[in-house]
Amino acid sequence: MTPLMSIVSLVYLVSAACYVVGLHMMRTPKTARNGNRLSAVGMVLAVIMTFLVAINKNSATLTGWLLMLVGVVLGVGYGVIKARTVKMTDMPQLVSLFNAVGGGAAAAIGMFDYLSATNGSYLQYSFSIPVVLDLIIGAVTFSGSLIATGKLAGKISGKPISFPGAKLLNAIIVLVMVAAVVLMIGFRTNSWSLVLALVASLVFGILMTIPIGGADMPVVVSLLNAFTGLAVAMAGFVIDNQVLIIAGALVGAAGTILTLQMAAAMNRSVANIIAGGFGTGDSGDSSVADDVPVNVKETSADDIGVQLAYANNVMIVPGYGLAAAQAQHEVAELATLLIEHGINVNYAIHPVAGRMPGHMNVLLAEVNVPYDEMKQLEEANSMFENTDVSLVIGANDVTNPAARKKGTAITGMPILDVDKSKSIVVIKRSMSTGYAGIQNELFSDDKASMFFADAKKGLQEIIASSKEYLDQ
Amino acid sequence: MTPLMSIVSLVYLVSAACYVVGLHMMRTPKTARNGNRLSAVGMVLAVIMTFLVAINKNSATLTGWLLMLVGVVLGVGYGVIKARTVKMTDMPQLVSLFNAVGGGAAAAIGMFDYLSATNGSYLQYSFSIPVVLDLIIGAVTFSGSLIATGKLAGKISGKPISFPGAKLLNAIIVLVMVAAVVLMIGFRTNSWSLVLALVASLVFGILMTIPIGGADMPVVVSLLNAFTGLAVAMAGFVIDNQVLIIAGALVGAAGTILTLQMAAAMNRSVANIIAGGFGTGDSGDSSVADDVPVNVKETSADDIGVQLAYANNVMIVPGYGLAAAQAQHEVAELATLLIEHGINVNYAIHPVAGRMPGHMNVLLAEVNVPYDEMKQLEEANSMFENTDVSLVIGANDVTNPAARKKGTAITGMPILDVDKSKSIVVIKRSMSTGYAGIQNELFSDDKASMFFADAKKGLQEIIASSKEYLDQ
Amino acid sequence: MSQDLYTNIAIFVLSLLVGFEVISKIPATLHTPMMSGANAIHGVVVVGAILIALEAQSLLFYVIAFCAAVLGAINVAGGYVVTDRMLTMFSKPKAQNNADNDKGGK
Amino acid sequence: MSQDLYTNIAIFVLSLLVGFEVISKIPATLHTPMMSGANAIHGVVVVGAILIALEAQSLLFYVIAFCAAVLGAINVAGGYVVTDRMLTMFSKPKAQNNADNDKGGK
Ligand SMILES: NC(=O)c1ccc[n+]([C@@H]2O[C@H](COP(=O)([O-])OP(=O)(O)OC[C@H]3O[C@@H](n4cnc5c(N)ncnc54)[C@H](OP(=O)(O)O)[C@@H]3O)[C@@H](O)[C@H]2O)c1
Ligand SMILES: NC(=O)c1ccc[n+]([C@@H]2O[C@H](COP(=O)([O-])OP(=O)(O)OC[C@H]3O[C@@H](n4cnc5c(N)ncnc54)[C@H](OP(=O)(O)O)[C@@H]3O)[C@@H](O)[C@H]2O)c1
Repeated sequence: MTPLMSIVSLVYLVSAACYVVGLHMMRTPKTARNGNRLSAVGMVLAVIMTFLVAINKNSATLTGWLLMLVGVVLGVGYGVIKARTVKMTDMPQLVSLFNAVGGGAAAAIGMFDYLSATNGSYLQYSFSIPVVLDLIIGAVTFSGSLIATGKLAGKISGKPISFPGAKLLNAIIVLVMVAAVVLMIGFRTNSWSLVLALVASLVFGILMTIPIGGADMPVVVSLLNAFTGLAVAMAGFVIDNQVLIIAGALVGAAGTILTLQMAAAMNRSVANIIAGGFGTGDSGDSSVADDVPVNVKETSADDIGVQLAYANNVMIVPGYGLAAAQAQHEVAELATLLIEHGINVNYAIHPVAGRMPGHMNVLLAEVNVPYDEMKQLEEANSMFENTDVSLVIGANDVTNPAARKKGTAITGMPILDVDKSKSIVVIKRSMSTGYAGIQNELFSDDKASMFFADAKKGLQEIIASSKEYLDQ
Repeated sequence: MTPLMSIVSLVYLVSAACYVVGLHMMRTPKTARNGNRLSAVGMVLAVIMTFLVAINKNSATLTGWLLMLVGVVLGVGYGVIKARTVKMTDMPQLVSLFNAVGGGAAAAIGMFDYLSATNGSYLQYSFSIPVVLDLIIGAVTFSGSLIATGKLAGKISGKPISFPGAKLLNAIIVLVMVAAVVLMIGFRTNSWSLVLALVASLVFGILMTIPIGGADMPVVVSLLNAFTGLAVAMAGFVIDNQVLIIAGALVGAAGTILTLQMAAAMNRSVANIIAGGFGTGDSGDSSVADDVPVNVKETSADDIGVQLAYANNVMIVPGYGLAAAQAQHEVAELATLLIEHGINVNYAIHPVAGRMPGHMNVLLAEVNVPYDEMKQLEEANSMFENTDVSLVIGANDVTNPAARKKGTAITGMPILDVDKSKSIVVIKRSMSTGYAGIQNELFSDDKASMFFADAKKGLQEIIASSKEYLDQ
Repeated sequence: MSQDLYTNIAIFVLSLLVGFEVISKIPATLHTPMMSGANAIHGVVVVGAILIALEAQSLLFYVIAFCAAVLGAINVAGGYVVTDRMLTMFSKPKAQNNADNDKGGK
Repeated sequence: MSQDLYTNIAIFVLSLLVGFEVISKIPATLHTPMMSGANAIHGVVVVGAILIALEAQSLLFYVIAFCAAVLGAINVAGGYVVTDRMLTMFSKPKAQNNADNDKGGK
């Protein structure tokens, strides 16, 4: 190795170590931010080294240099601006978009190198296998992640989309992919093989993602993220660059484990999620509501105001409905009001409340709820006994005692033991079900009363009435 | 690479993966044993591959082959027999011995390769640096681990050994080591440089270990274990063998983390341990006992028998004294007796009770105490409130409430909250202190009474008296 | 198998092992930021994009390389920035300065 | 730097990272068996011992190689066996079959 390449290779190793240590530091909130920054430092090092290599090699045309620099500047600009301006709640779709473009870039590298080698001869396996994997995986994650982005953003219906003949189409596409792979690996190079592989992979990415419900998208994005990692590692094999191999394999493996953990936190299996068709509801449509069962008590904002004003300990239990109604500001306002009057207010955060991991934390952090008021599952459960009023806002499944019984859709999921508290107030629009599509016995608990309203409007009314009683 | 070397290299990778996954599986008791076996399978693969390489290379003399085979067979035989026949409680010193020989083997490889290259010329840094590190680290761990073995086995006094001029001698030895390193790396090869480096390193290993108290040995062994890993990795650089590099680096890093955790569990720092001079006592010598303070209640075997016979929940709190007295059989006998009469018996296991990590588990497992009766710190602490009698057997520091105060030798160490139980009985020989050398207020607690006896004899008396009352 | 290929395979396997081990039980709250952080890391693909751009000599290749550069750069830059923003939510000190008011006034 | 040396360094660094990550919070009970398990792994040094033995051509080298072979073999064989023995203590099913007696008889 030349001295320059020696230095570059060693610095690549240092940057790889930065990614690993950075990821390690992201395990706990305290060091997470510095971990991400360390990882970014490693990335900057890797890019600088790459420029050194490029300058030293001096093989590029002026056009090549210009296009590359313009491309990088454009990409960085777009990425940074998007990342800076996106709303907190829109972050998941942005992550998915960034994942899509990463897959796209990996696929492009595969295309470039396959086409460069296309002169009608046979390829060596050590080149053709990674090139094909790079192309296929990259293209699948590109189109798949774009669909996921659309679903998360609500631009594509979150409902699992299925159509007659979907299975057949899927089978055909898989066959085409296999054929294209065989053509690329076993036969003389040919740009049409490439086009075939590319198109089939793009279609496959779409077909794989559309039958999955919007609520399962975070897990799907995580899985595609791991895929992109693998595609990048394959690109590293193709262009013989080790930092790509290391970082790609790292993300491929870490992303896989993360996906398994995310699925486990939702008490689902990854296979079950990919099979699709679950999470139809998102319960956005309250017209599907059952009739209100007779044994459910209704209550009013006024009554809730009294209860809160005379409570010592209030626990707020937020769920998907809070996010759907964008009522986080109202929650914070109510909490501040109560705290100012000497009432203890805490939040019981279920790990899978909402529609993405950490959804509730994100929402509440946006309105500056202190981290230590957000009680995670176990701690919250130990507090319900001393809670005077539990205010359940747009949460359903995460409080459903059906989880403790056998044979329900959520059996075995740990839940928030809201039923231990002295009084329960539930704010939701109707009796309709949540994500899992099952009725919630909690609502007919003796201590529970329902306030049927949109979370935002309902909270505004409750704030108004609480003020009255607090200021008396 | 030849096809054979390709296969060998790939299988080496597989075996490296076995070590990693095996270590991973050792994180929890459930999978630990299979983890170790997986790791062993990887090792067998690596050895088979190495024989293939050796046969294929065909460079050895007949003597070489014979000596190697005889050596391996002898080593395997000795290792297996030792490992099979050792007493449970003697295992730590055996691990330390195995660590010593590993370091010795690594050093021997370094010697071999340095001497092979000794023809009065300069060495390349890429060879001389790893060779020197291999030699020095290997020799230090060899002699250091042997001293640790001796201390653990009681063949060398467990007391920190220090003598006038120790610091000066240390400084001289370090200087000699540096000189030898400079000679080997910066000058023409010379077998005397090697001898110098070797002797200095061996002496250094001894000097490093003798000032450390016997009770700190497990941490020292763990540290030396990590060192051996590094030495082996260096040997891998020297002979350009990647499975050595991977496995050595793996153990070097994992061993370091493990050492830190072990030290943390004892509420010490590694630096503090290496500095030495702590853990003088081992309190084997009860003549150093203070006078019995007036406010300590003494009790008799008879009285304890009554208490136990009429208790519902008994918690046994074992400590170093139980191990010192080899009274584990008596404990099990007493527990079985009580359980047969419908009394709940559990064991409160403090992580650093005794003199090695897991000491109590090892002892109790030897006499078939079921795993689920051994309650770890937190669980045990939640049970003391409902405990009628806590039977503290030869434990001292791990129950000492001084840990909750500031400025004592054990401040901040989590302890077993024995004082929460309704009655406390302490069996020890005198009022003398434990490892940390400080008095224990628990003994003068209103609810506590002392039974001064050797743990084994005392328990035999208690068993006899309990039988009487239980059979009434 | 060439020595180079073997080196790459060894590095790939070891990196997979690191990846598997680096994620241990993570609190669910951190799943999204962690995923986003990993997403930023595969933005390293921009390194590959830079390298191929310098090999391009004709229109088709210019176009592909340009696309790769833009896409890779979006991934890496956007990835780190959005992760950092997500994580600010965890490092925020008590922003509600009236949250700790002493009891009373009711 | 030669390509070989670089490969070895890369493998060394990655293996260190794997080692750091593979140990997470371990219960104290497992510290000793885990240390012993790691100890067995560096018994891989026997591979090195085997390889050098085949280069030996004179007395001194025969002696050193023989020592390395014996010592390495003790480490690897003894290491795995003793670890396995330690770990039997954790997999033992309830051996006291009267431990679960129902209450009464007192
Ligand atoms: N966090 C994740 O990563 C994730 C990802 C995928 C799936 N999931 C799943 O999502 C579920 C989360 O549980 P959850 O309790 O948070 O939500 P949920 O069970 O889906 O219930 C949400 C409730 O909010 C109500 N709601 C909807 N819009 C509202 C509005 N504007 N105002 C007031 N209420 C509104 C709905 O009832 P109405 O229609 O009657 O108002 C619905 O019952 C779990 O089953 C989990 O497994 C979680
Ligand atoms: N587990 C580890 O890895 C490890 C390693 C190194 C150090 N340590 C340290 O060791 C200590 C362990 O605490 P511990 O409570 O188990 O032990 P300890 O505090 O050392 O006390 C042991 C007690 O047992 C008594 N004893 C000794 N021989 C006895 C016998 N034959 N019969 C009855 N009693 C006997 C002694 O008192 P008498 O002389 O009055 O009988 C002594 O006070 C901690 O300070 C820990 O940090 C632990």
